[in-house]
Amino acid sequence: MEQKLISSSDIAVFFDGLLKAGKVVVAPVLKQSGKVFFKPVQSFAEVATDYIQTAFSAKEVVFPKVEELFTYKHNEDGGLDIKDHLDRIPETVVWGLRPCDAAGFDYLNKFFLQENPDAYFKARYDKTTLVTISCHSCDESCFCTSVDSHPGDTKGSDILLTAMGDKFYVEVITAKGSLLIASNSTLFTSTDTLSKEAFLAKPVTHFSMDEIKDKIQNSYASAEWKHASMGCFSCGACAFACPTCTCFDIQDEGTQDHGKRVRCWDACGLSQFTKHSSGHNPRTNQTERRRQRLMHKFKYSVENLGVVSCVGCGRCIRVCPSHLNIFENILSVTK
Amino acid sequence: MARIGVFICHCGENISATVDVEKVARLAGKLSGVAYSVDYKYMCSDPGQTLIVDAIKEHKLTGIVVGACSPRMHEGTFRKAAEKAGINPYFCEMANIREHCSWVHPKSDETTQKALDIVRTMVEKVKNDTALYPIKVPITKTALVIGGGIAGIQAALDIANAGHQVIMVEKTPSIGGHMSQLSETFPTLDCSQCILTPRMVEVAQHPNITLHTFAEVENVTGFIGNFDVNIRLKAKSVDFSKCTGCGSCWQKCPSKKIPDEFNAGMSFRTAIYTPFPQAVPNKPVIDRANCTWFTKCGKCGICAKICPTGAIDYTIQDEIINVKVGAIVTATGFDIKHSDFFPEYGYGKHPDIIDGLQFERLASASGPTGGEIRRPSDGKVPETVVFLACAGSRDKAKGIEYCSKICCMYTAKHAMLYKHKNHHGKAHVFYMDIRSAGKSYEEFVRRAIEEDDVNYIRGRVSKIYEKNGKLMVVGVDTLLNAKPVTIEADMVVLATAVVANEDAESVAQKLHISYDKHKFFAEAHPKLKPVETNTAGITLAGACQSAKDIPETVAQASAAAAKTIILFSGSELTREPVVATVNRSAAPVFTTCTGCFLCQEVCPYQAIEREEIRDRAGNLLMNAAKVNAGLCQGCGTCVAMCRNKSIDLQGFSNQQMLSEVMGLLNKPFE
Amino acid sequence: MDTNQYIPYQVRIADIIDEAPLVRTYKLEFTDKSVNFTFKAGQFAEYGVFGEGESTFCIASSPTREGYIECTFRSSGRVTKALANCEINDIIGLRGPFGKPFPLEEWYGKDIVFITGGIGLPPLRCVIWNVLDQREKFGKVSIYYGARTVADLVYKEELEDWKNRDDVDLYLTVDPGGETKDWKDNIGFVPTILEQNLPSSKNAIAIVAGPPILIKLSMPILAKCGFANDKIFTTLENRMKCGVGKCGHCTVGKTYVCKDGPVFTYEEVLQMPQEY
Amino acid sequence: MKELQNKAAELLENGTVNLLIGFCQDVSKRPVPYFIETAAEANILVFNQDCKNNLSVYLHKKEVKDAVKIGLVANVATLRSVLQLLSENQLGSLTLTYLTVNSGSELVVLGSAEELEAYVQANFPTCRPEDQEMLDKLNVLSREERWAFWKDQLSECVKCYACRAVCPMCYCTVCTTECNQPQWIKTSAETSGNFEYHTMRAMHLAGRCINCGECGRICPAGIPVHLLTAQMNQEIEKEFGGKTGFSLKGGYALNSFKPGDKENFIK
Amino acid sequence: MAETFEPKIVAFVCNWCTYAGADLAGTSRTKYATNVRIIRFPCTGRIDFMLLIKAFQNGADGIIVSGCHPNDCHYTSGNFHARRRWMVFKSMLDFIGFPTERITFSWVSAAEGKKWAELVNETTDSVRALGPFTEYKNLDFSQFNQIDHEGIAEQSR
Repeated sequence: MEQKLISSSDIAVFFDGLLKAGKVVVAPVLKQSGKVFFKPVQSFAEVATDYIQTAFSAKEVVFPKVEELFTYKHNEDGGLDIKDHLDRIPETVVWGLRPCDAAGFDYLNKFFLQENPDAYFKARYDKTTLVTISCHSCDESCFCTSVDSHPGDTKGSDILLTAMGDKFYVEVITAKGSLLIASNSTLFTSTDTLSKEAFLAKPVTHFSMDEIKDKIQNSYASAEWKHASMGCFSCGACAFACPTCTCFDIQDEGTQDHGKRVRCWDACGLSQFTKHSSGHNPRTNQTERRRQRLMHKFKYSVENLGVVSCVGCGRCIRVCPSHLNIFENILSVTK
Repeated sequence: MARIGVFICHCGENISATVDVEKVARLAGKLSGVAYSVDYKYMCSDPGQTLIVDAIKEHKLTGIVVGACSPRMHEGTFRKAAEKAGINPYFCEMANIREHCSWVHPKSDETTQKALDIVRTMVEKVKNDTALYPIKVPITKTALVIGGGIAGIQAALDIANAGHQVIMVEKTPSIGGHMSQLSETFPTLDCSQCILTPRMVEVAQHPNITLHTFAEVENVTGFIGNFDVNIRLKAKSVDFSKCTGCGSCWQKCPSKKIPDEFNAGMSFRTAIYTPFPQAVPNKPVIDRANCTWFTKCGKCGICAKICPTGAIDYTIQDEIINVKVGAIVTATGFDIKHSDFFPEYGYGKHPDIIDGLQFERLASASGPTGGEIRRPSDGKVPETVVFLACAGSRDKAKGIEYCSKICCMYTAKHAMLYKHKNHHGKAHVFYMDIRSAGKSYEEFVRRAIEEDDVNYIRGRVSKIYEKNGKLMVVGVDTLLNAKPVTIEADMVVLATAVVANEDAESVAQKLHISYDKHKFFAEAHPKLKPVETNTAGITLAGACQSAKDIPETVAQASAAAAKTIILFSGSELTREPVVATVNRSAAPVFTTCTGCFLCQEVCPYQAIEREEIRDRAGNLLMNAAKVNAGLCQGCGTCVAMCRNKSIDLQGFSNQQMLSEVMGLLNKPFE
Repeated sequence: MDTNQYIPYQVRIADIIDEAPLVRTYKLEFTDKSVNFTFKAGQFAEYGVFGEGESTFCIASSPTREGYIECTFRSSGRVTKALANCEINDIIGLRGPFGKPFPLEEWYGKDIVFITGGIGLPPLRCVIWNVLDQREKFGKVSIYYGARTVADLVYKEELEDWKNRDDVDLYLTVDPGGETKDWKDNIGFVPTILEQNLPSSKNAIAIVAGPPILIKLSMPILAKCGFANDKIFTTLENRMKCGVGKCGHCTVGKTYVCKDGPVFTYEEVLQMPQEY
Repeated sequence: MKELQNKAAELLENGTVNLLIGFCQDVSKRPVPYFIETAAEANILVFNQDCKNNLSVYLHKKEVKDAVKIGLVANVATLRSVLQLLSENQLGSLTLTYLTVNSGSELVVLGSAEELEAYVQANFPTCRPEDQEMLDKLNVLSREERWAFWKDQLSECVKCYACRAVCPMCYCTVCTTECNQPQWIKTSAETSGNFEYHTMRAMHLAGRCINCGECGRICPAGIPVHLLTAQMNQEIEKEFGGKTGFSLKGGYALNSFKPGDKENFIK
Repeated sequence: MAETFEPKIVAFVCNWCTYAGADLAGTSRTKYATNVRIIRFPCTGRIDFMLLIKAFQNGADGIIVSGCHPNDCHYTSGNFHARRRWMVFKSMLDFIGFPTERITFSWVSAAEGKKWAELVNETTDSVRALGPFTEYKNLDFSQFNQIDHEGIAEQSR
């Protein structure tokens, strides 16, 4: 891993260079709703700078809310022509995501590729470079430091930028990252490792994973789950905003003659998620569903993949219609 | 995928002239799910149908689309064919490529393309058809006749004579209706009561007829063959089982100054009364609004004291009885506008300006003057009488565009009757046109003019005013180049417009039948169903549907009776299974209906009921809507109302309609 | 292409057998003969009707009988209804095989006890055939099978065939009231019949599949016979979409039924939260 | 607040209610819906301007229905939705007690549906000014501009169905979005599908929505969905009269009619 | 494009009045534009607004919705309910910026074969003037993986 510096003024040059190079650049954009979204942009001018967290995570780039698996069309000889469109995916740079989102990519990467690699995720991930920017501010929903991460975490990023006054401290973490730098290397100057601490936000730490890991083992039966879930409306807001939620649904759109099969986001909190066509529903009530979601993040994924699948971005807290608070819940059930 | 057969009809040249039927058949054959496709000259012909039947069998078809004429034409034909071939008839759909395509477009590729699209749409529908089975409904072989006028009487007697039970409801204390008020009837001038009363008596004595006078229909639920009717028996205050009709009560009744409805307000009756001497039943009732006992709580009571059989009972209350009937004949009759409707003709204030009905009473032997024509104001015999043949009718300004139909004839009759009774009197008739279509009607009018020299003046009367004891009738004679005419009259008779009863609207709502903007009840079809209403099992008789004279009324009454008897000829009725259903499924779901019952209000037929869904232990789990297939007529309004698609309409299901739309557009007009 | 698990094979419906009300068996052949599709007993596949979606059920035919596969399903939801509307020669989609099979090899030389009801038989039929086709490799084979009514029994000919084999003990039953006049076999619920004809647990494997209630009631009886929990196998059927442990629908706790299952020992099942 | 807490405690104590739905606060003082079963817990209750959630939604929850006797801490919007729900034959199985705070910031306890109705009618709210402002702004835009506006907004919808989940009027056990025979609404959150979904929802709520504005407030994508129904309600009130969540009789504009209804748009 | 453009028009009609009216147009050989495709419903009350949306989504350029005149409804009140629903639906679409001029609501009785023909012609002309209805189809082209969509666009023609 190498370190570099770039002046704030050159950032724009570098950015527009990426666009010129024909890459799709996805960056945070402030919309009239007052919320910030990741959008493909045409110039650095569009990029939002002053925000704590985007409304939705950047996972959309590698795991879009609607992914077309393939199109099908009946042909003359009674069969079907089935085409996927993996070859159409463009080179993409995700700009300005937060370290927590990047850490999310790290998890997604493990989840989708470790076992039964997912062709669509892979195709997109391979063509995607993540340029992360460290957090200089945070709010009471942020809790990355509670889940083995921090505002300057390089986990998952290809490049991490940290604003230091009039310049940016650039950590090039991966080969993808250095390729990107190489595309316009003259803008960068090398430097030795600098301490970012002074320039980073200081989110409250509510707990540490080490203490949680054991306590959560036998939390399944905890009575606190009911309190933690009674307020839950069983919508998918938290899951859809979450950088690590991966559940999806597969649907056909079209007729028996021609159409497409898409996969779209689904959420384990939605009441119909586990429902059989017979009407039998293994997880009938919200307590079970919310428990499944939280246990998955803090227990199951640790057991299955060795990593906690919550990155402390706090989105689920911000978007929850009834302000259910994930870290409070975790604390209460591990009491 | 289904195995559908497509059958394209040439209809001789009718379709093939503008549509390339071979091409349609060929391309239809390529559609997914279509296993067989063919065109033929006449699909509806016997060989055509045989072709279909054989094809279904040979190619194991699961459904068929017949590309031919409008379903209103031959759907039945081809569904029978499908059934004959052993598949459920509701797997047969018609693609209307004649009325909707070949006949309305020129010979062109577009036309052919459209035909193909229509076929494709129906193919998509058939794919989603489901097997349906006719609904059988039992029939209660009792008829309800509402109204005891000549229409009701005729219908009741016909149905009763056919051996079925009849319940007759009449709101006044006696049957007979308007006809019983008439003096003599055109064109034969025979005495109205003489021909009517025997019929009234026959009704009263008929073993199959149950008569409820002084009663009204409270509400009607249920459906054809199974109506459930509540009848309000208004408190008569007289126990008919005891009353002998001796009449001593009303002779002694002290409150004698009540305008007599029967005599059109030209005489008075008592508070306890029988409407007229020949009333059926000939037993009195107390008009509580005018009876001292009821108005001055407990004073009087003479009738009770006087009654030899102790039949008077002031404590009797209205009673609601419930009857089950299979059919309803609506014969609620009509009313006429009264002279106060004509401010320009003396504000209806002048006692000697009367309406036709009042004149009938004057001319009637049983009337207030014993049949002598004397004017109300001073009882003098009028020397000059002016008749206005068209008072209110055919007058947009008055809001009545229609012709009241009977006025021309009864005006001629009135003029005659007057002349017959006062040979030297003068009778003038103002008319717009003389409408005397009908057997020996024209001759009748001519008699009035030629033999009884009634003076007919073609023109309208602009106003009537009083001048030294005379009524000055000012009009124009349009035949004498619009020369103004003024006639000094002693009495004026207005042939006022025939209108619907004032309670017609509420009656219609009780019966759930539709009515026109004049509140006359609407027939199901102006030409082909002039007797039926839109509500199956309810028929119309007489002037409640539109102005009619007696022979027409009687004819329609018999027709209504015939319809009822036809319905009663079988023990059950078979209905199209195009009805709505609310989904039901196994536990734990039971149904997706949330029981908001917003569908209940939109149903025009009260077909949606509440069902309580309980678990095995009998605990109430939910309330859900349920459709009464007998009531449902299949309009589907509830289906579009239902937010989460818990109600669906068989034959026009969501799946079917949606796939039609998809089928139409997914390969748009290739 | 084969790296992309979401692209279905195209299979042609070669034959249709109506097993019971709403229950059908399809015999499927690959349109592309070059496909070499190999699977093991107990694995499942995703069967898709294009435009409607995919549905999950076990492969009901045996890997020992090659060149085609069979599936048996009851039409209940959107996809299965669409499937049921298919006709011979229609093309449908097939993805798979997915999931962990039954460890047949480990069972060589052992007695096998099949306990199942209703349409719990199709997932086991595959194993049964597999076992019968290598009959010599196994010990005693007994099958306990029942359904609500006689009509609801599936694979009627095969049941006959198994009944007539002397190397198979078939205990056939229908629920009380479900019998017909000429019904010769048992009447009563499967667990009851099991209780009346207890199998020996000595060197034996029990495989239980069917409605939850059947599983629930059979387990104590098997325990009574002395079957250890790891000697009892069952197969779970959760809602599935992807079949490869990604979509999350089938998760029970940390377990993805689609890739960690559908075959589990009763021991494993007991480890999971009761969410299946 | 003490007053509210005491009353709540009392109601739970004397068994008037088995379950009380109110608000507590999380570490960062955000109001969180809270379900209280014992008087002891009552002291964590809060009720202030931030307590916007329409708690009546929870009345559809099985756990709540099972408790039968329910206390509800409610603002006027919530009370309106309860009225509307009662008029739609919901909540029949529950006995409800309502605790609210009136304009004079004093505690009001409503024990019966009639009291509820009276209170709501006496304190009937008008359209929130900020909403009205938005509506007016949108209504003066050209058709194309409005289309652009909504297209941009709806493109962000991820179909998390939070708007549906927080809506007391969306009580269908199975929503049209979940009907798949036929599939009415695309499952995927493509813009056209979102358009379908939101039009459908707005149509289903037109004349039933009680304008609590929750759906708009909580939308994670910040889409002002509540404006759709707010606009519809105003149209309906203008054309057919009648207010939603105003009386127990209800009176749903779309399942009634007048022969003389507006039809100038019909050829 | 514009001059050769032939709009696709879907007509949602009730069985008793407008469908019969169209039949009458046929029997009296009244000629009209071929662009219209009729879908038959028992009653206007049955017409679900979702179907209109679906029609547009699946490529309709214009829509006709027609049924019995008020008071003529075969089911007495279906069209009254429909009328309210349309009114609300229309203002709904107006508010969301949907080009409602592409929807023609009408009453056509069983006797008005001529009116039907005129209705179809007028609607066809007006929609032809409006041009193809792309706004709706383009909705999805604005999203993230637009590349894919263009792909489909090519591939599906």
